[in-house]
Amino acid sequence: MKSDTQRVKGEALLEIRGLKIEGNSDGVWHPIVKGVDLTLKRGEVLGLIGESGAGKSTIGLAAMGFARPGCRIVDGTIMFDGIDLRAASEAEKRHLWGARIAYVAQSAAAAFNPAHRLIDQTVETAVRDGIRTRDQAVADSVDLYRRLQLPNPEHIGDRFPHQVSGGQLQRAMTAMAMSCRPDLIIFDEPTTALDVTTQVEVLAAMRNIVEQFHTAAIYITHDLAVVAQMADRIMVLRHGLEVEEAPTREMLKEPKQDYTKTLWAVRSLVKEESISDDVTLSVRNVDASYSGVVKVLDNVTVCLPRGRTVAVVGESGSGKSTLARAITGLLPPSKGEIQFNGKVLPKALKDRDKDTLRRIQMIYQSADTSLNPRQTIRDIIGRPLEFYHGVKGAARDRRVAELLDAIELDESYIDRLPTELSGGQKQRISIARALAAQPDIIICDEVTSALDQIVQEEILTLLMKLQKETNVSYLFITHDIATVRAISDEIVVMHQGKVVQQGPKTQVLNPPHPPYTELLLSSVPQMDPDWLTNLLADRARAKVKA
Amino acid sequence: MHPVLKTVLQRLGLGLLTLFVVSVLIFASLEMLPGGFAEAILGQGATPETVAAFNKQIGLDRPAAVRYVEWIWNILHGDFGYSYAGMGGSIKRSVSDLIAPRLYNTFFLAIMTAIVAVPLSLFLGIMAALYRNSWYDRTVNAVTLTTIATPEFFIAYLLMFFLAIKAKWFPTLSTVSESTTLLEHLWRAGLPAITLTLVIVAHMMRMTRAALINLLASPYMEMAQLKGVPRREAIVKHALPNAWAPIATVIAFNLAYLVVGVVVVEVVFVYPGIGQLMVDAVSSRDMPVVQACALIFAATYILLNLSADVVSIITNPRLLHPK
Amino acid sequence: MNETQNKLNAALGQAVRGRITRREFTQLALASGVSLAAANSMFTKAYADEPKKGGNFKVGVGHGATTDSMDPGLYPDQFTGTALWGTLANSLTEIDADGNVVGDVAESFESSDGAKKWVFKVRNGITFHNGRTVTADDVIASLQHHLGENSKSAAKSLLKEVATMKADGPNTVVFELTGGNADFPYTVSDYHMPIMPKNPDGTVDWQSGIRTGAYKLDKFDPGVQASFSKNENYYKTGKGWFDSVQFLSIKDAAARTNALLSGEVHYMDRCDLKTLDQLKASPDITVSEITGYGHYIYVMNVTQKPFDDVNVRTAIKYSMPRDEILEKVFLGHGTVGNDNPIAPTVKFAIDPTPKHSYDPAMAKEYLKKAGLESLAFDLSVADAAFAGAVDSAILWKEKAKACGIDINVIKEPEDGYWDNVWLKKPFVASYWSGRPTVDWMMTTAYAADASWNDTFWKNPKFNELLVAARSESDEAKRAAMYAEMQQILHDDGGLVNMLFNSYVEAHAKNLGHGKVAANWQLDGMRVAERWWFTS
Amino acid sequence: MTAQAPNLRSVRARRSFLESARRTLATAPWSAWFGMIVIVIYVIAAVFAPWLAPYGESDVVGKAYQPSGPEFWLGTDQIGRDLLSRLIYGARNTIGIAFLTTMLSFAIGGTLGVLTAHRRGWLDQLVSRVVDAFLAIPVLIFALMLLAVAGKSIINLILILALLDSTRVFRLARATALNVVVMDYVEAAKLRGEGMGWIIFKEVLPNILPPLITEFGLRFCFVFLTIAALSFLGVGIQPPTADWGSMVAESKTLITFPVRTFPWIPAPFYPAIAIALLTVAINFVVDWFLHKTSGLRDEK
Repeated sequence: MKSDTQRVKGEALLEIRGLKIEGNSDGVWHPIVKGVDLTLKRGEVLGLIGESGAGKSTIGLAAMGFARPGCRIVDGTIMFDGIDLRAASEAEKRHLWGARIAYVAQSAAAAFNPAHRLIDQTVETAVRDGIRTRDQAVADSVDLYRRLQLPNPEHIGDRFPHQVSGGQLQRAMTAMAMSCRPDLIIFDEPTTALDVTTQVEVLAAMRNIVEQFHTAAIYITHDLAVVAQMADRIMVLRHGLEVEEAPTREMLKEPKQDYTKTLWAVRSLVKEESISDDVTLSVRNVDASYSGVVKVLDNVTVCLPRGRTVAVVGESGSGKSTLARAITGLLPPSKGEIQFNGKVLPKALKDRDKDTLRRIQMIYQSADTSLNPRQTIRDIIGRPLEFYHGVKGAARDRRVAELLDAIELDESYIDRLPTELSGGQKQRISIARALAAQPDIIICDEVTSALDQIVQEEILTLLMKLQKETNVSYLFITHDIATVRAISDEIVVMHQGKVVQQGPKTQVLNPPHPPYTELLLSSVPQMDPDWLTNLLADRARAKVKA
Repeated sequence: MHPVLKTVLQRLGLGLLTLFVVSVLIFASLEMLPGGFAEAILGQGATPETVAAFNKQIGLDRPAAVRYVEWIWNILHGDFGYSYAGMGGSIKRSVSDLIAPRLYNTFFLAIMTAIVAVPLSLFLGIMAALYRNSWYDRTVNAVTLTTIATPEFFIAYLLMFFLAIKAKWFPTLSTVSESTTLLEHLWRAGLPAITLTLVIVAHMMRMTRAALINLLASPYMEMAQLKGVPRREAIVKHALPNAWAPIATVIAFNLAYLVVGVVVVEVVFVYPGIGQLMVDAVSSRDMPVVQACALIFAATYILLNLSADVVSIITNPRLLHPK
Repeated sequence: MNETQNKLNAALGQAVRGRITRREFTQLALASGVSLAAANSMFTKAYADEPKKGGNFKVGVGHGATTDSMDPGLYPDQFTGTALWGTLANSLTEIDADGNVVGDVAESFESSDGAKKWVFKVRNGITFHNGRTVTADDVIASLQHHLGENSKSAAKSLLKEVATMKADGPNTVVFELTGGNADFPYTVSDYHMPIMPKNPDGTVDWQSGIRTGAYKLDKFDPGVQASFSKNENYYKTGKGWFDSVQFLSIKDAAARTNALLSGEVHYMDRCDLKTLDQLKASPDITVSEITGYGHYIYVMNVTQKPFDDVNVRTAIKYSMPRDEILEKVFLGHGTVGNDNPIAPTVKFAIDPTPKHSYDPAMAKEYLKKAGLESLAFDLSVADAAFAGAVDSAILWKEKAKACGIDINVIKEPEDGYWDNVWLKKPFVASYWSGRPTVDWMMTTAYAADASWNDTFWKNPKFNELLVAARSESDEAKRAAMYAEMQQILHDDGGLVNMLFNSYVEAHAKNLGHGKVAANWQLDGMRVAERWWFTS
Repeated sequence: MTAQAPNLRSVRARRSFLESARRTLATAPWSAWFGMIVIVIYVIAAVFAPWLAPYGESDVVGKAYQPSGPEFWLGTDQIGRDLLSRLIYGARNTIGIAFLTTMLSFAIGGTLGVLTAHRRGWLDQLVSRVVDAFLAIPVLIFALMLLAVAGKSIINLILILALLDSTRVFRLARATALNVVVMDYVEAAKLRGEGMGWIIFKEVLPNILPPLITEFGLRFCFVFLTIAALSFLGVGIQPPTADWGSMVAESKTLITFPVRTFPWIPAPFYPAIAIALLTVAINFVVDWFLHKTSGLRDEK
């Protein structure tokens, strides 16, 4: 159905040569994109991949002749179908945008205007540019909605963005991009914010419609497995420069550059499974709800052995973060009990003594919000030392330096503010803060999901090293199966507040699976360009069977 | 119950509570004021006997708590009571009669000003957001800043000097009465309205501009741009509908100011509004009038804020059309 | 222009301001070699031609509050006084432009029994606005309104010497006083005591505004305005020229000035002295200035330390730079005081000696007599006492330093000043609008038992003289007694009379008027009755 | 062990204040520069008033309305005091009073706002209701009443204006603090078992400072405008204290009849210009500050 050469045969639609873009921070211009060439033919899909800061989104927008405020295109040419976009006036570009070049943003929830109905936003460009009358445009949108497999295509357009789920919004945005039948669509990380099971549907719908209308596309992502499903060719970017470019299959089979190879590396990190019966924390038949109405935890039972890692996996809304809140006492359970080191843990935070609090520490998903931006690293790591252990002055500083050493950061970082650190470094500081308390348990709530893959690997490796050294237990909450595979000893699968499956890693990851686990595992994109095609075929077959 | 209705009812309930607190606060302050109505009205001519006679007649010789309870009981029955000033003889001046014409004048001026000021500030604010950092934006910014930074009465006197005395376009006095025709009322209230417009347009325009500029960075504004929507249309169609909530709040605040905060302008232009009445009543310790004015002011403030809340709700589909 | 001409012009100015009479002017003119006819024509021209009827006269008054009432017992100030008394009503008697008491509603009055008994004859055929004839009963009811236990009237204390009031026939009222008072006719000229129609139940109808005056009340918005239209049946001929009159309460001086400049009003009281020169320069405006009975004083409580020592009091009196204050704060609009509350224009007034003027040496000497090297005290002031009270106090403070006196000026709230500061704090700024007779002024503020004795000064000799003078019929003896009283007050009293203020008022050039009365502002509060438009 | 304690401070000293200030200032636009220069001049005038002013604050040194000349640079006022000296002392009094008032209102309103945002519950309800009531009463009239109750001294003026102003600060502080108290680092502090004092002053307060500082600048300006209005209504600052607000109010009639003691500027314009200039200057700096700390712009 899809081959590397089949569709790539039209004339060049987009040609970028020697593109250089600069960004401004604090009044200083520094390069973001340092000379990139790119060619895209009609109907071709090019995947742009790289870590954050690689300049892939900037290039994607530059392909429209657009630079975000604080950025400027300083050199190079951008030719779109014979039009020089760098020389084009604002008015000329405005005429192209939406009509001939369309953009699909990462977060549809933010990119849709909350004040207008979907249909009005979908047809806006087509109607304003006089491509269709409003009635025609509406009818066409309904058709697009249907093609994108949106439920209730006749009426979904009457809804406001907040009334529609994330996956549906992303498809609606694709419909909006498609409404003028553009020659080129820029997809900027369109599925990054979605759950895996939703991602499958959206990817399928997007690929389908691009093929149907023979639209050229630039697909920007950090996820190789995803881009493998979508792109004809892949270009790997790093620090604003091209690392390598090749047709998808070639690229997957034999990446040439070392950097490209490291992108694969995280998948290879696997922890030896080790089972233990020495339970430090056990959650028993716990129910919890916000404001007493909706049950977010429904009869949840989870055990955490000492010195081991239990991964709690599930999609958003599955109750996995609520479980963490119940354990920490932020949300006292309405039913059931939690035992810690053989004793029943007081339900509410304020009833727990200081030593209990010290023994259960937590690391958050976003280090940006979990580290006080007004405190230096010295204060952040030093505070638990002072608070729990009464270590003060030079002794405290020495201990902070040791902890920095333990998390593989130079002690020169001690007087920096969190804003002066990278995402991975911040997450390390969070870990050091938790370690400073010398806890029995660390609850890790999606600690790697905001990080690039290579950084993720470093953090996970660090966590494993620390577990070996201190025998701390991790309750590792995540939605990412790859991470689960890498770090856990046991796995708890949660869905809609219930525990679907619990057991040692090998047992859970290998068939037979309960239906939900099956769905979850099968939805994780694989590094195989035919994975999506096969999966859809499998599911269609299964449906027919049922 | 629809969430809008629920919110409105909830706010109304809170508003009533606030009114009650206001009445207690005002009553307590008045009680603490040195001197009483009799001393105030008799001025230099007060003697202990006349003061005592006065207090007895008005009922001021009874304990404060009794008077407060009685007053609030009457208010709950819709009776604002009688001004102390008329209590001397057989004709009592009811507070409602005293306040009604002045309240009309105050609302007249407020509405007149609002009709000019609100659209003007929206227009100026939208233009400033649209052409931000242009010479237009900077000029409007500097001018409005200066009007904010200048004492109100100073602006009033300057306008009076130039527009009334030099140019003779407006009268210097804004005295109006019930027999004043609508046209003359408009003409006489012209200068106060211009003064107030200058003062409040500055605030509202700056807020409109700020609210819009805040939104310009949001992803859907970038999306609108990338859909080829022209700047002007993007601001009006995409940013403005989302900016109504903060704009409505600041408009409500300024409209409330037009009703409750214009005593200085009333004094300068001799406009018989409710602000002067309240200041007079405070200085003569005329409790029923002060209380009634305070309640009207507080109610205006509460109702306007409530309207702003309602605007925020109905312009926000999240609240108007919950999932 | 020669010297004579200058002199004459100056005299003419004096005449217009009411300082000299027509006869005096004519004599001066004749003496300067001007013919009688020419002198007359000059004079008439200055006063404008014959009064003309018509016009809508608008006055901007710097008083008025929403609490103002129709009850004359409660008239607080110039607004109610001028509008609701001077325009609308008449009292039994009135003070004419020369300061003499003449009949008004009363056609005549005479005393007997050592001024203990007074007989007033009500003018024949005088009617209220509703057409009813004024009778002796109306007069009695109107005055009775201020008496009685529950009266809140400011005139209550004025009338407390009245023992009985009786009607003797429809047109005669007989007053029996508790003691002799030769000045009783002056008392009943007061603006709190207009004659009002009697109700059938014996009370008086003060509410409706039906009075006897030159204008009828159309509408009264307290604190805003009062408007009137002409009373065609007014008993005085040659008074009340305007078709309609409107008084506007414009409390802000700047607003009042602007209203006059823009022609919104034709007359304003209480001009802002700071800008008076500029106002005078306006082509359509005339500024008039009358030194009245009113005086700006600072009063100390002589029962409190350190003011209980007469030497301290005298030192303080010598420390005040009155001339400089007059010049700087009041820009020369007034006459410096000499610690005598009786204005020079009042009958029996004297100028006591030695003159208390700024003299650091004398002040120090008296301090020494009091056994003090230096003196420090608080002075409580607010512009509510009189405009300029604060500035004057500050200037005084500056100059008193040279006398070894340290004055700590405390600016009190204007609001409630008369309740909380006056009569309460030991040394305060105060104001008396003055009284037309020595007795009245002294009885009101300096007699031992005066309810407004704001110096708490009780001098036995002074009080004896006060009572004795009331029933003394020999003018010369009475004059001597009054002179002695004024001297005692000057030497011993607790008042520092800074100056007699001028009524500085301004009006449009097209207004004509006769000699201007000095007893109150706004031509004795009767500007609407007495003035006219010349064009 | 102790002997080999690494000398941590010397490893990487915090960027010196001067250096970071210099870096920040380098990026300031002309309007911010203008504002800062004006503010610095004003502060110098305020602090060194007795040394800078040619005459005393309330010394009567000349005749009324003497024109400007070598003796009196800006001329004299209605009772012969040197206008320049009055203006300089006015800076001291006006800025001093406004500063104290604003500080106090922020101390009250800021602390209460953060406290209620953190604690919520009945305390929040109670304080919010009382604040609502205060906000519903017109500031000028309420200030007038309270001043009459408490007596008109500068101390009372400062206390009352601070009290009334603190209600507005409270609302802002509470609203911004509500955004901060839900942050993970506050939750982390709670989980650690920290007390309320630590959470309020160490975790929340430093993070709501930018909007509060911005508001501080604006409220600061409103204070002397309020004082000017109060002076106009006759309850301002005690003379002979020179204060710009009362100085404008005192010479209000001069607007109609411009008395020019200086070639082309009528006398009442000096204090008015002084107020306007400072307000504009502060606003310029605040705008720049806002721009730097990203657009948090709340109600006025």
